[in-house]
Amino acid sequence: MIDILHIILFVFLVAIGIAIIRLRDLFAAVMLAGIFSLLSATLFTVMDAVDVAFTEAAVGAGISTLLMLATLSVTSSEEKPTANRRQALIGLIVVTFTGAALIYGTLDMPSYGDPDAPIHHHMAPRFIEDSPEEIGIPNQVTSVLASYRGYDTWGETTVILAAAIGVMLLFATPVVSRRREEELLAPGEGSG
Amino acid sequence: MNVSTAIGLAVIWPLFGGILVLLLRKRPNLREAASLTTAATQFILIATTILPVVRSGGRPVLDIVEILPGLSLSFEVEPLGMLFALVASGLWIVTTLYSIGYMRGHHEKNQTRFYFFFALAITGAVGVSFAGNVFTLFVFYEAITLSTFPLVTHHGTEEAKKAGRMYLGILIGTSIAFLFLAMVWTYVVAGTTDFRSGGILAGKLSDGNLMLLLALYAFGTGKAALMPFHRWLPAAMVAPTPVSALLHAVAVVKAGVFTIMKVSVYIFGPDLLTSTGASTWLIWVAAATIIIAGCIAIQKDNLKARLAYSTISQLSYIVLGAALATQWGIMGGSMHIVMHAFGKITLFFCAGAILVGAHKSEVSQMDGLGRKMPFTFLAFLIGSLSIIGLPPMGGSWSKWFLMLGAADAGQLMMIGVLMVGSLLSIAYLMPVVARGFFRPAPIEDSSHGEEEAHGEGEGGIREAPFFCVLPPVLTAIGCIILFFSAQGIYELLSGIG
Amino acid sequence: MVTRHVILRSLSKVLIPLIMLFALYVQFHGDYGPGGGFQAGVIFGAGIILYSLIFGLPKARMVFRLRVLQIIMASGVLLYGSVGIATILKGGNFLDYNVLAHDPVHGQHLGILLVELGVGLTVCSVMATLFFLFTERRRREDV
Amino acid sequence: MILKKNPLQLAIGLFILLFILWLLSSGHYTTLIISFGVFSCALVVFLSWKMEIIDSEGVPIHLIGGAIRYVPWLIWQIILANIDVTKRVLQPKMDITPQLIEVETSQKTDLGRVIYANSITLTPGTVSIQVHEDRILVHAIAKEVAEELQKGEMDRRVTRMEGLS
Amino acid sequence: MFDMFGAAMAALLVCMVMTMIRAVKGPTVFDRILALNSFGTKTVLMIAVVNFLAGRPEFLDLALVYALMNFIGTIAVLKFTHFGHLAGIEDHESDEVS
Amino acid sequence: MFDPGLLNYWIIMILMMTGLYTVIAKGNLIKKIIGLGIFQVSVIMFFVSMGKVRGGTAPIAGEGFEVFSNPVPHVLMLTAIVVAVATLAFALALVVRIKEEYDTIEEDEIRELEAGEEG
Amino acid sequence: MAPVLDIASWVLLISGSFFVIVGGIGLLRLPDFYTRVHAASITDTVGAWLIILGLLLQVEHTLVGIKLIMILLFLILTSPLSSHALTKAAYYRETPMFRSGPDQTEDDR
Amino acid sequence: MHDSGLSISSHLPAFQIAVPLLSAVICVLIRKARAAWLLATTVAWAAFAGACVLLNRVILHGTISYEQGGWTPPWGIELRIDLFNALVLIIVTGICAVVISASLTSLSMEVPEKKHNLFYAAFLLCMTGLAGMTITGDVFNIFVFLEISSLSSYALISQGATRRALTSSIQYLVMGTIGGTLLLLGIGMLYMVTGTLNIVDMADQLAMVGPNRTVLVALACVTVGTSIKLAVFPLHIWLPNAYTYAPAIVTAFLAATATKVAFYVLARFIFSIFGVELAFEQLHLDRVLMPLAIVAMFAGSIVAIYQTDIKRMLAYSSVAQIGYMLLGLSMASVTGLTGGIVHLFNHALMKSGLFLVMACVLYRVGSTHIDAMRGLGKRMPFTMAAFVIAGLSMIGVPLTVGFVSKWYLVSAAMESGQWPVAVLILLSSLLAVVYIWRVVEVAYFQEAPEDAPEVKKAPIGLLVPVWTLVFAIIFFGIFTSLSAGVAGDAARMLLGAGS
Ligand code: NA
Ligand code: NA
Repeated sequence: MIDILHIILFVFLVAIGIAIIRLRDLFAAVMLAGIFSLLSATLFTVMDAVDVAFTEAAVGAGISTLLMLATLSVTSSEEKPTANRRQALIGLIVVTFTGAALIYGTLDMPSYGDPDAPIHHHMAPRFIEDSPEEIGIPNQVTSVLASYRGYDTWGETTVILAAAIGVMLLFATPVVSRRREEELLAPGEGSG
Repeated sequence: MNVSTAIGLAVIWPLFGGILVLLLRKRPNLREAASLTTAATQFILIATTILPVVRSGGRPVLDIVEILPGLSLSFEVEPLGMLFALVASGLWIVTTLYSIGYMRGHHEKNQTRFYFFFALAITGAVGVSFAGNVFTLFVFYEAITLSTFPLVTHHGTEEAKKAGRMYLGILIGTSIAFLFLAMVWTYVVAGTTDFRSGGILAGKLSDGNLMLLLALYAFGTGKAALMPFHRWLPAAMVAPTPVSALLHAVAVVKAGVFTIMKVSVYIFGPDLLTSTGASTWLIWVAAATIIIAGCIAIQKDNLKARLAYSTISQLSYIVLGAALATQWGIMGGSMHIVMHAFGKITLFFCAGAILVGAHKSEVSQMDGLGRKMPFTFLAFLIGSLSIIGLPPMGGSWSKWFLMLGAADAGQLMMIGVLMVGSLLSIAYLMPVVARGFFRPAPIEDSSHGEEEAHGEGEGGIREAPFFCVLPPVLTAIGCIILFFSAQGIYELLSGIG
Repeated sequence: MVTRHVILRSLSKVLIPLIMLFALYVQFHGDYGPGGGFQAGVIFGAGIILYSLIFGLPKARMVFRLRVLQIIMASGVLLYGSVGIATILKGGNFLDYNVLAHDPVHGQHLGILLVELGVGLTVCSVMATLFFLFTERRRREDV
Repeated sequence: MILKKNPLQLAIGLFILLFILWLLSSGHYTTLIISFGVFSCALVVFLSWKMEIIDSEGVPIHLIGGAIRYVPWLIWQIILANIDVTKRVLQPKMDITPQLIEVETSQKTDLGRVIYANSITLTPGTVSIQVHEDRILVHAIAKEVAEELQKGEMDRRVTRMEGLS
Repeated sequence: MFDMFGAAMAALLVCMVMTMIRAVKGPTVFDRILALNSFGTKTVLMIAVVNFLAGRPEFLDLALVYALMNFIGTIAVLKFTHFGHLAGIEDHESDEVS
Repeated sequence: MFDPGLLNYWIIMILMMTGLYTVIAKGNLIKKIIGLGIFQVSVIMFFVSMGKVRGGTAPIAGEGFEVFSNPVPHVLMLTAIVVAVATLAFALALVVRIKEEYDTIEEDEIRELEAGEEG
Repeated sequence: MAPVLDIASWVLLISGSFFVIVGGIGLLRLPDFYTRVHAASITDTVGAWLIILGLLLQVEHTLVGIKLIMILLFLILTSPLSSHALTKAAYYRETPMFRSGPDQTEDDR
Repeated sequence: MHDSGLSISSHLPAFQIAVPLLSAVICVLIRKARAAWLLATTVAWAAFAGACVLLNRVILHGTISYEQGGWTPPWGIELRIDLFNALVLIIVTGICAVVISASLTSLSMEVPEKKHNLFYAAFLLCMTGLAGMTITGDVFNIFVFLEISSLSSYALISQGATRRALTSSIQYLVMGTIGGTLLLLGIGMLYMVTGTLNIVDMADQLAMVGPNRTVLVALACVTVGTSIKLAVFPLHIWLPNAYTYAPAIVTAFLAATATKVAFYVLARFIFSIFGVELAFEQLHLDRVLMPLAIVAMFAGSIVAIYQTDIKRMLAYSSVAQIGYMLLGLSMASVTGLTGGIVHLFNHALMKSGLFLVMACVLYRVGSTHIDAMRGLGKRMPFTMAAFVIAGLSMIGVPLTVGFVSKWYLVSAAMESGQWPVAVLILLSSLLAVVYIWRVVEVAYFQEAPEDAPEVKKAPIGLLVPVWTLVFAIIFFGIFTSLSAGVAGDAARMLLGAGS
C-alpha cells in the first residue's frame, strides 16, 4: 500500500494543480493551494523527508495561505474572465516543449528509490554513518543543515530577512486610499 | 632633446595648445595667439629635432604602452610619416592664420570650441603620421574623426547635423566595420601590426585573402574617400572654410590616403603586392574614382563642392600610387600627398576668401571677381595649375612619378587615366579663374540678399581681410617652391621601404 | 457585556501558550526529531498571528512592537554570523563549531544550538512582521 | 466573573501546567534540555502575561472536577449522534430536515456557555452558530435532533459541572 | 500488503478525494473552507497512520503541526471572508452588535 | 511489489509544467504567483524523490533502523522552501502595492494603463 | 504484541475508517453548506478519535502515546471551534440554507 | 600577534561574505540614513579592498580554497577563489563601492530618507549575494546566494520613483524565480547523477558519468535558468523595464553586476563542471548560444536606437552587450572566452558609468528623456563629457575598455575562421554608434529649450564616482594586464580544466 501511496498522492496533486488553473475564483484557488500544500507535506512524509514535511506544513499550509488571504483581502478575489488566447497558446507551446525535454531527461535517471543510485554512495554515507558520532545528534538532517552545510543555512536565514526587508521597504510607503483622495479633492461633499 | 621625447612631445603639443585655448576662452586675442604659437612651435619642433634624424636614415622610435600582447601604442618615424607630419603641422600654421581672419570676418560662434578641436585634429594627424603600427594609426585615425566632427557640425544647423551624421557614419562605420577587421586579421595572421620594411604578411595569406585584406584596408580607410565611400566629403562642406581646408587638404583626407600608402608599403610590402597582383583591382577602383569624381566635379556649381569632388579624384591618384606598388608609383603617390595638400589648401583658402570678401559661393557668380580680388584669384590659379600638374608647380612632379610608376608596372592604361584626370581637372578648375578674370562683372547683384546682413554693401566687394588673403598667397608660393625643391622631398622619400 | 465570540477567545487563551510552548519544544528538540529553528520560528510566529487574529492587530502590535521584532530578526542573523566569527577567533574556520568547546562533539552541539536559535529568532519575528505589515495595509486604507 | 483568582497564582499554575506538558512530551531528560524547558515555560508565561491572556478563561483548572462527570456522558452522546447522522446520510433518500433553532442557556459564566456551545457543535447533527447571553442559535440537521437538544439535558449537565467547581 | 493501517489509509485517501471534489465544486466560499479544514484533519490522521505504517511513530509532532496550522488557517480564512480582512475580530464585531 | 520506476519523476514534470503554464498563461498576478509556487514545490518534490531509498526510513537515527533515505536533498529542500516562502511574501507585497497604485491586478489592464501613460 | 490489542486496534481503525468515509460521503451528498458541516464533523469527531485510539493501542513508547493523546485533545478542542466559526461566518454572510421545515426562530441579525 | 594576524587574514574569503552580510543586518537596526550610508560605504570599500587582496593572492599563490565549517569538500561547503571569480568579485565589490558612494547625494531624490537604512541593507545584501555566488565552490550554495541577491534586487528595483517600478519588479521576480528554480532543477539533476554538490568534485564525477540524457537536460536547465538571469535575448524582457524604472543608483549597480554574475555562473557551469568537451563537442551548446548571442547583439542595439528614454536605451544596449559576452563564451576558445570575460569586466565599468551619468542628469534635470538632454553638454559639461567617454567605449574606440573587448571577440572569431561572426560583431557595434551619438548630438548640438530651468553642474558627490569609472574605463583601456591579462589566464584555466 505504502509503495503506491506516493503515486496516488502525486496524482491528487496534479488534479489539484489543474483545478487551480481552471478555477476563476481566486479564493477557491487559494483554498486549493492550501490543500496542495497539505498534500505535498503528506507526500514528503511518505518519501521519508519528515523535516521537509514539517516545514511545508508550517509554511505552505500555514504562512503562505495566510499571506495570500491577506493579499486577497486587499485585492479582488475574482480573476477577470477575459482569456488571453495568445498567452495561453504560448504557454501551451512552452510547456509542451519544456515538459517533453524534462521527461526526456528523466530517461537516464536511476529509478525511484534505487539504493544503487550514485546520489546514495558519494556524500551521503558519511552523513548517515558518521554524523551521529561527529556531531553527536541523531537527526542527520539537522547535522547536515546546521553543521556540514551550516553556511547554506545562514544564507537561508538571510533570504528570509531579505524578504522582510523588501516587504518593509514596500510597505513603508503610506497608503492614501482612493476614496480619501477623492474626499480631499472635493471637500464639500464630506461624509456626514 | 632626445628624439623619442620629441616624438612624444610633437604628438601631444597640439593637445596642450588646445587646452591653452580652452583656458583662454574669455580672451580671444590671447587665444588666437596661443593657437598660432602652438602651431609654429609644433612645426619648428618637428623640423628641427625629428627631421634631421630621419633624413640621415634614422627611424626614431617611441613606445608608449603595450595594450595587449603584441599590440602596443608606439611611434616610429619613417620618411613617409615624416613628410606627412611636416605637411600637416606646416599647413596648420597657415590654416590658423587663415582661421583668425575667416572666423572673425564671418562672425562665427563657438570659436573656442573650433580652435580646440582644430588642435585635437592636428594631434590626430601627427599621431597618424608617426604611428609605428596599424593599431596606433587606428587610434589617431579615430581621434581625427572624432575631433573633426564638432568642426563639421560647427554651425549646428539641421543641414550641418545631417552632414555630421553622414561624416561620422561613413568614417566611423568604415573604420569599425573594415579597418578594425583588417587590423585584427593582420594581428591574428602576423601576431603583430607593426609597420615593417617589406611588410609583415609575406607568405601568411593566400592570394585571395590578401586581396580581401587589402580591400578591407582600402575601404576601411573611409577618409581616403575611395568610391563608393566618398559621400561624406562633399557633405562635410557645410563646415566653415578653414575646416574644409584642413579636412580636404591636410588632416583628414591625407590621413586616409597616408594610411593606405603606409599599409601597402609596410604591411603588405610592394614586393608582395606586385608579385601576387593583390592590388590590381585597387588600381582600377582608383582609376574609376579619378575619372568619375572628376566628371562630377565639372557639374558642380558650388565651388566648395567642386573642390570636394576634385579632392576625391586627386586622392585616388595617391591610392593609385600605393596600388601600383612600384618604386615610382609609391614615390609619386607619396609626393602627391604634399603637392595636393599645398594646391588644394590654396584653393580652399581662396574659396573662403571669396566667401568672406564677396559672399559668393557658386562658380556661376564669380564673373569679374578676379579683378576685384586679384591676389585671391591669382593664388587660385597657381593652386589650380599645381593640381592639374603643370610646371612650374609642385604637382607636376608627383604626376610625373605616377606616370613612371604606371609605366613601370606595365599598366599603360593608367597613364591614359592620369592624363584624362588632368584634363578633367583643367575642365573643372580653369573656368573659375577664367570667369574671375575674363568675364565682366554682373551689373545688378542683389539676388543674394541674405548675405547683406553681414553689413558690407554690394559695391563693397574687395579682397578679404588680410589674414584671409595672406595664407592662400603663402601656400600658392609654396606650390611653386615645391616644384624647385622637390629634390629634398625625393631624397627623403627615397628612404621608404 | 458578553461579546459574541466567546468561544474563540477563551479557547485561544488556552491554545496560544500551548502553541508557543510547542514552538519552543520544536526549537530545542530539533536535534532528535523533525524540526528545528526554522519550523519553531514559524510555529511561534503562528502563535503570534493567532493572537492578533483573535485579539486584534492593535493589541498584538502593542505586545509585539514592530521595532522590537525588527531588532529580533536582525539579531537572529547576527547571532548566526557571530557564531562564525567566534569560531574564527577561536582558531577554527568560519562556523567550525569544533573549536567552540574542548570536546568537538560538545562544540558541535553548542554551535548547532546557537545557530538554530538564531534561525528561530529571525524566522519568528519575520513571520510576525510580515503578517502585521500585510494586515495593517488594509486597516490604514479603511481609516 | 465569578472566580477571581490572583493573576500571579494563575501564572504559576500555567507555568506548572506547561512544564508538566514539556516533561511529558520531551523524552530527553538531560539537564540541558530540562533547563531549556524551564526557560521555555517561563518565556511562554511571560509572553502570555504581556498578552493578558492569563485569566480563568485561559487556565480553566477549576473545571477539572466537573469535567470528570460530564465528559463521559458527552462522549456517549457524540457516539450516538454520530450513528444517528450516519444513518441519515447513508439512506438513499436522505432523511434530513435542516433547521435553525434557539436553545436556552442557564450557565452563569462565559466559559460555561463556551463549553455548552462547543458540546453542541461537537455533537454531529447540531452546530452552534451564535452565542447570546441567555440562548444559543443552533443549526440542526433534522427535526428530531433539534427537539432532542431543546429538551435541555445537555444544558443542565454543563451548568451542573460549572457549579461543581 | 494490506494491514489495518493500510485500510485506514485507503479510507482516508478515498475521503480526501471526496473532500477535494467538494473544494473544487464549492459552490459557496464556505464549502471550500470547510473542505480545506476537513482536508487538514484528514491529513493529520494520514500522517499519523503513515508514521505508524513506516514504523516511525515518534514523528507525531508533524501531525500536531498540521492540526495547529489547519486551525489557525481556518480562523484566518474566516476572518477574511467575514470581514474582508484579517485584522481584529474584537473591535469589528462589537461594532456589528450595537 | 509495485515498482514505480520513473513514474513519479514524470508526474513531477507534469506538475511542474502545470505551474509553469499558470505563470505564462494567466494574467492575474495572484494566479501567476500560485503557479510559481507550484513550480517551486515540484522541484522540491523532485529533490525529495531522489533522496528516497527503497526500504529506507527518515534519516533520523533510531533503534532498529539501518537503511536511511538520503538526508542531503532534505536539507537542500528546507532551504528551497524557505526561498519559496520568502519569494511569495515579497511577491504578494508587490501585488498589494500594485493594486494600490493601479487598482487592478490583471496584467493586461495594467499594460493598458501603462500604455496610456506613455501615449 | 497481544492479539487482543491487535484485534481491538483493527476494530477501532476499521470503524474509524468507516466514519471517515461516511463523513466524506456526507460532504458530497448533503444539499447545503450547513448540513455538510455536520457531515464533516463526523469525520472530525468519531472518525478521527477512533483512528487515533486504534493507533494508541499499537503504541510501544509512552512518548508516542502522549503525543497521540495531545493530537486527540487538540482535535477535540479545535474542531468544534472551526465548525462553529465557519457556520457563524456563513450565517452572517447569508449563505443560502436548505430548508425543509419551518424555522422555530426568526433571524436575529 | 603576528601569527594571529596571519591566521585572521587567511580567513579573508569568509570575511568577504560575512562582513557585508552582517553589516547589512546592522543597517536594518540603524535608523539614521547618514549612518547607514556610512556603514554601507565603508563596508563596500573594505570588500573591494579584500577582493583586490584576494586577486593578488590568487595571482601569486594560485587558487584559494576555504572550507566553511572546517568540513572538507565535498561534505562541507567550500569557497573557492581562482582567477576567474576573483576578477568578477572585484567587479561586484568595486562597482558596489563606487555606486554606493554616489548614492549619498542622489538617493534622496527617489527614495524617502526614512527608508534609507533598509535600502542600504538590501543593497549590501544584494552585493553579498552576488559576491557569494561568485566565490562559492558549491553549486547549491550558488542557488542560495542567487536568491539572496535576487530578492534584494527585486526589493531595490521596486523602490523606483514611479509606480511602474512595481510592475517591473514583479515581472523580474516572476522571470527570475523561474530562472532560479530551473537552475535548481538543473543542479538537482547534476546532483542526481554525480552525488555531489562541490564544483570540483562534480566535474570529476561528471567526467566519469559521461554524456547521457539526464546530463543533457541538466545542461539545458542550467543554461536556460542562468540565461533568464543573464537576460539572454528572448529571455531578456524583464531587463529593460527593471533598469528603466529602478532608482538610478540601483540600475547603475545591477546593470554592472547582476547580469555579470549570471554570466559567471553560466561560464562556471559550462567550463568547470560540464567541461568543453561535454558541453560543446558532445552536447553542442554553441549551436544554440551563438545564434542567440548574435540575435541579441542586433536586436538589443536596434531597439535601443528607437528609445526615447536614455535609461531604457542603455538597458536595451545591455541586452546587446550581453550578446557579446555570450558570443565570447560560445566560441569556447581561449581568445573567445577571454573576450567574454574581459567584456564582462569592461561592460560593467561602462554601463555603471553611463547609468551613473543618468543619475546625475536625473538629479539635476529630473528626467532621462532624450528631450531633457538638450544643451546639456554646455550646462553639465563634466557629466556629459563622462557620457561621451563611456559612450565611445561602448562603441569600441581604442584606448577605452570597449576596444579591448571587441578586439578579443573579433580576433577569436577570426582565429576560428568564423568570418561572418567577426563582421557581425563589428556591424552591431556600428549600431552602438547610432544610439550613443544620438544622445551626444542632442546634448552638444542642440540648444536647451528657452523655458528650461537653470541647471547646475552635477554635485561633486556624484561626479567623483562617475569620473572614477571614466578613469577606470580609460585606464583599463590602456593597461590591460589586470583585466585582459587575468581574463586570459582565467580562460586558459577554464579551458584547461575542461579538456
Ligand atoms: Na531539524
Ligand atoms: Na456538530
